[in-house]
Amino acid sequence: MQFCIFILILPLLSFLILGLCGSKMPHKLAGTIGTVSLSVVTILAYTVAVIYFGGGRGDEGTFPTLIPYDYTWLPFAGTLSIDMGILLDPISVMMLIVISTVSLMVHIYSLGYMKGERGFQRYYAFLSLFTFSMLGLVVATNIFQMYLFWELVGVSSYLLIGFYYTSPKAIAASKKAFIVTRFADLFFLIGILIYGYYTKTFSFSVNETMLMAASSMLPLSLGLMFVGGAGKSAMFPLHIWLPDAMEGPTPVSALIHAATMVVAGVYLVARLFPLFIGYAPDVLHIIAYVGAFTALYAAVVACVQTDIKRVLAFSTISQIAFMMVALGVCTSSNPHDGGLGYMASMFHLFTHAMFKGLLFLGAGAIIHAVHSNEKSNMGGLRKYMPITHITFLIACLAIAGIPPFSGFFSKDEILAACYNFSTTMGVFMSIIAAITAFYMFRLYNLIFWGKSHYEEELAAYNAREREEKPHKPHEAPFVMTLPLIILAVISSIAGFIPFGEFISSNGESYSIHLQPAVAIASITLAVASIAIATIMYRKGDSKITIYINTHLKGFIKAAYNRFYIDELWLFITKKIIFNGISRPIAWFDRNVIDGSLDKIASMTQKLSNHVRPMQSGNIQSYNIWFLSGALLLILILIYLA
Amino acid sequence: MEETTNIIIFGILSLLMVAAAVAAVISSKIMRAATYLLFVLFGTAGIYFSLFYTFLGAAQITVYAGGIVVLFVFAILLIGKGSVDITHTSKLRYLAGLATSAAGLSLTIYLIRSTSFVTGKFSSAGVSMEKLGNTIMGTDKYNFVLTFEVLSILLLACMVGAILIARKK
Amino acid sequence: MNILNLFIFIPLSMLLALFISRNIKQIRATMVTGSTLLLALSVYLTIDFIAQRNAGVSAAQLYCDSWHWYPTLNICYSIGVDGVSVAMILLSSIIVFTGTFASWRIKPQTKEFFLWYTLLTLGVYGFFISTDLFTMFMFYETALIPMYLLIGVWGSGKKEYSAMKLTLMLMGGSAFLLMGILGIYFGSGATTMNIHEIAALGNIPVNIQYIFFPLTFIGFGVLGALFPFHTWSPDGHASAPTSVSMLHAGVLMKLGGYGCFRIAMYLLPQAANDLAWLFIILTTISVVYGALSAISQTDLKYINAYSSVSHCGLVLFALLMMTRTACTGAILQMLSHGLMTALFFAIIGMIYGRTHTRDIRKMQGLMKIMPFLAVGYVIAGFANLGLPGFSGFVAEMTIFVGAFSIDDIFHRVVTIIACTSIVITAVYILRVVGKILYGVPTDSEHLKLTDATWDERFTVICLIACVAALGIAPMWMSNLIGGDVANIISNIQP
Amino acid sequence: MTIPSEYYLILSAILFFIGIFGFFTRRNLISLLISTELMFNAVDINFAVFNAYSHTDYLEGYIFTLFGIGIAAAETAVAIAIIINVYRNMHTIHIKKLRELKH
Repeated sequence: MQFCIFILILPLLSFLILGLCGSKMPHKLAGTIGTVSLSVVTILAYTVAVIYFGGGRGDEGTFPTLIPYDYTWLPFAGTLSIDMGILLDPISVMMLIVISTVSLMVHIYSLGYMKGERGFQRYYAFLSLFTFSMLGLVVATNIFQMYLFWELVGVSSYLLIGFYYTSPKAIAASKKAFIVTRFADLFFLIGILIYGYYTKTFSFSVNETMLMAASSMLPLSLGLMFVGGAGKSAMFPLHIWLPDAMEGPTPVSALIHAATMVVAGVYLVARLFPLFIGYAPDVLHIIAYVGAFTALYAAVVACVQTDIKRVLAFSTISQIAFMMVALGVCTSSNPHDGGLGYMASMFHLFTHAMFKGLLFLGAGAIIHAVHSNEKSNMGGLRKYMPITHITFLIACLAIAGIPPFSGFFSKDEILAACYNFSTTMGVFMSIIAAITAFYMFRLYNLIFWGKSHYEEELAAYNAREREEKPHKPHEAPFVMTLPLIILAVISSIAGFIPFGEFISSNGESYSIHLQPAVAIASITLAVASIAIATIMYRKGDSKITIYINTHLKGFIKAAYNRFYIDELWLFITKKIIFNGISRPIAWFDRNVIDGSLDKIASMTQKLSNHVRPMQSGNIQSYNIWFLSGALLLILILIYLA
Repeated sequence: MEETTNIIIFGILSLLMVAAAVAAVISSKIMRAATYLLFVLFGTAGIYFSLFYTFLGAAQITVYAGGIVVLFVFAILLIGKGSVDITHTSKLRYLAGLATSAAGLSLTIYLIRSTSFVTGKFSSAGVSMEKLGNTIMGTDKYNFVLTFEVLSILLLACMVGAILIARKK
Repeated sequence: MNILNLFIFIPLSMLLALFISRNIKQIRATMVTGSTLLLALSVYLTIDFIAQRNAGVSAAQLYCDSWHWYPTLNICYSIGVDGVSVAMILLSSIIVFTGTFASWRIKPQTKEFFLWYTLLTLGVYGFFISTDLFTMFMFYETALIPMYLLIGVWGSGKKEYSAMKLTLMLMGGSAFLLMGILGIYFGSGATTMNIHEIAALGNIPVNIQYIFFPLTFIGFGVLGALFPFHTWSPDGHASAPTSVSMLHAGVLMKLGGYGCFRIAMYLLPQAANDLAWLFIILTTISVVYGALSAISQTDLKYINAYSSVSHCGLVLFALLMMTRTACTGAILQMLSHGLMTALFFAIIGMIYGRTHTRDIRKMQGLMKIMPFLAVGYVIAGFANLGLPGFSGFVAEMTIFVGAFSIDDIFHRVVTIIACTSIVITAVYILRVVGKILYGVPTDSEHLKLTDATWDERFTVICLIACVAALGIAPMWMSNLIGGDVANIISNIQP
Repeated sequence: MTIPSEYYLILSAILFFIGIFGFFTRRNLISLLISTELMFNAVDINFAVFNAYSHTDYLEGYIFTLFGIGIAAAETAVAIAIIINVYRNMHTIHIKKLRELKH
């Protein structure tokens, strides 16, 4: 297993090479370096997985936790230190596969998507940096290493969102993403500090006595850490950065803001799952409620967005919230008894990464073809982009939860876990799953069916109503369709992976079995939602759509504006913090603190101006003062004597 | 009887001196001021005589009255017009000067009155020239040959300096 | 021959050589040779020091030497270094070395500039190697005075005002300091001025400590930008020429923290323990307040100056926590802040030299015009906001972990308040990056500007390398500092 | 018994303060010099008196007075030389108008 260090080293090297001397490289070479190193990483990741899971279970029926590397990087006092190492256990190995797969797909895809862009080398450098940090995050042996890479991930996300640095929107979005997640990281950090102080270590594996001693503070610490996770995973109300982050290049959205980085929060909770379940089950349930609310909120908002990437972004928020809910509804670490959610969450993480990556890459191909994000510029694209159409459809079916596509299996497990927790939660999540199916097929229909925007424009051009000949949509080049096809295949079959065999809440083998009632109900709901969406959006605006649009105008407007949460945050940051705190402080500093010092100085000067005439150079005045002083001194001396 | 005479003479002398001194500092004609100063200097010589320091009194008359006042007179004549009118200062400064001096004087007198000075035996024999010569030129303790020499050099330097400064360019 | 004397001797010879230099070539040759020698010497010192420590030499101070130069008051030229001072000397050498290149094209009166610059350097080195209160104070003053001329003559903007303000405030601090030093000297029985001997005596009465600890701490605190005595910093930095800003923020402000630790806290431990709460509150205010006021500034140097207030506040904050980890973090933060701010000021100076404005509202899209400097600025910004891989992260995390290990509600609360600065820092850094570097150039004048010249590139790359080295491999530095910090802490803790 | 030494001292004190008063109020360099001479005299009297009354064995006060007279002469000579020179250059010895040295 010693070779697994190369999984981290290669992307880092690639980043350094591309970052330091990329600007002088031809685009092809830069792309090749990035892609080849990532391919090697992917191969290594799969090898690690094969060896790891092939190595079989230990005596306790669990896969062993391997730590091939662990070095003290920065020692603090006592037993506290930041270590750097690699930890392999089922979830980290699974994450390695997810990250390397999606990342490789994105690397290949970007060869086509970013072709000829200014800063192509920079783009690949940042991709490598991101991959490095994300891989480092998942193999972290301790919470501090995780935090360290967590920050790096945040920065690479910042850099990639702001890749088009001449666009004001991208600048604002990148800044927002970084600051919002940084704000959440503050809580993460405090959580870590509490954890470290009470358990005397930052490691994930803490011995029982230490944990018992720290048990009163653990819920607080874990709760704070969850806030950090909520920031990265865009849980309400810290989700505001994710929709804006879509200003970045689309493959980046696929990689970072759909498949990998945004699930870091889920991964964090999963990583700390034994602690949560053992010492802070209440916090876990709070996570479930937060997740459920986020899922609903994002799903509703997704239904009315017009920018296709935003729909996908809110869909991502909603799906991640599903994973959070799945973790949150766990009541014990036994998969047969309340611990099902853990496996379901990880399973959904895996399948979601694939089909959401696919959706984003498909959306990228569409945007590439029509040069717009708005649904109004699309429509009827199925004729022009057949491969994209089919793969997109597969992904939509997967996310909607239609068997035999992968999303069905994972979502079904989540719903089952929710029903185990409480019926209310189960029903609630089922409804959200139905909304998911609805908005995905709304999107699908709007893009691929209905009136073709191109044809309308062409007609207008032919009728001499338009000067310019419209750009004809075309299928993406092979480097872009290849990843689509690969991901579509994975999305179709991933559901049959016996996931429970590899990952479960207590590490023991767990065979997935469908619960017929839940499955049938959810399939029915999904099919019904798809049908509604198809009726409403297949042929442009149908009567029902218009009816709904007119009667729910206020609600739709609010939902379109994401219920004004962004405005609220903007108000807090801009009006309260910037105008209400920062400016007064700056004013206070200049005028009160500095002003008082200046005042002291000017008063001294004034005083000295008054005193100055005494030093007129007139010896007679000197004499008077001298004599008066001498007399005074004598008087004092007499008085003292 | 002798004592009373002494005191009367001292009183007259003092009155004369004080009056002359006051006149010297308030007279508006500078020539008159110099003349009044001359009276004070003579008075001082008289004081020295009353202490039986005859040589000192003689030196006072020769050097001060004979030398310095003559210098003053020369200077005043040389300067001529510039020295005739002495404008007094502002009232405030006048009063301030008066007040400070008065305060200083009263304080000093108070101190003199309240201090009991060590009194040795007052010798009415004066100082013999021999003793004086030995003291000035002697090299023992309480003798002042070094001071004397330094003083002569100082006087020399002053002479040279005065000539240099006053010389026309 | 004690190697430490060279740190005095080399600047002195540089002064002499500069004095007889006739043209700019000779001046530059002198400066480059001198600063390279100093850098090499401090690297050697660091390596040798680590080697000695590894070999088990456990004396509190190595390379000790002492020579009476004013025996009546027991004033000695005593020198000696421990890990903390070695780290500081290394920092100074790096900054002096890069500062030389940053002021490569300074005009006019190049010779005089470098004369004062070297004198300042001399003072800084002298301060760090001395172990005698008075000698330390003397070198401290030697370092402060040239600042007045460097800013007042070669500065920009309201330079006379700033120079005067800076000098007056720092001199005011010195006055407190001198009182503090005399208090320590006489409080300990007036037998020695040597810091370690006084510490070993440990006989300063508590009521005297109560008087002189605040004096000494504030005296050094003024230089360490302690709230509310920090206002010289924005004006001073804004007016100073590039290399002087670098040296001032990079090294001189560290004199404050170092002095607080080495003299105020080390020699007056009881008062330090009892009065720490007061200064912890002040430093916490510094940390948050500096960061918040940086958000709404519009002048690049002001932003950075307030950022320095925040970061230096964190240094003093950590020192006052008086745990080994926090104090190690404080020293790391001094190093880190020194390198980062120097980098920042260097780049700001270079940008200013081209655009002739530091107003962030007047610049846009510099990434397109001067990519090297812009990337440098972004990296400096990341280092400043504590990105892993750069020194800031290491230092801040060490401080927070250390500060959090004190188990009472007051320390917890202030630590958490101080932690918020990492978010605020991100805000003001990204605000500037977004405003001036990104976007499309709007000013057509700016389009004609060129990217960095070789000397500027060299400066920036050197500093980035150092910041990254400290950030990637912090352990050797942390070990170098840690042991000796523990020595000092053990004297402070009750 | 002769005249008490205090009488002399009081006399000298009066002279001294008259001199001081003159020094404060007069505006002419020569007048200032005259006032200075008054003060000198007062001091000289004090030396002589203390010598005569308190330290009769030695002649310190006496010698001091003697030398003081000498020095006064020298000082006056130099001062008057300066005054004449000043007058020659600036055509005034009124101190309010003599401000050249200040700058």
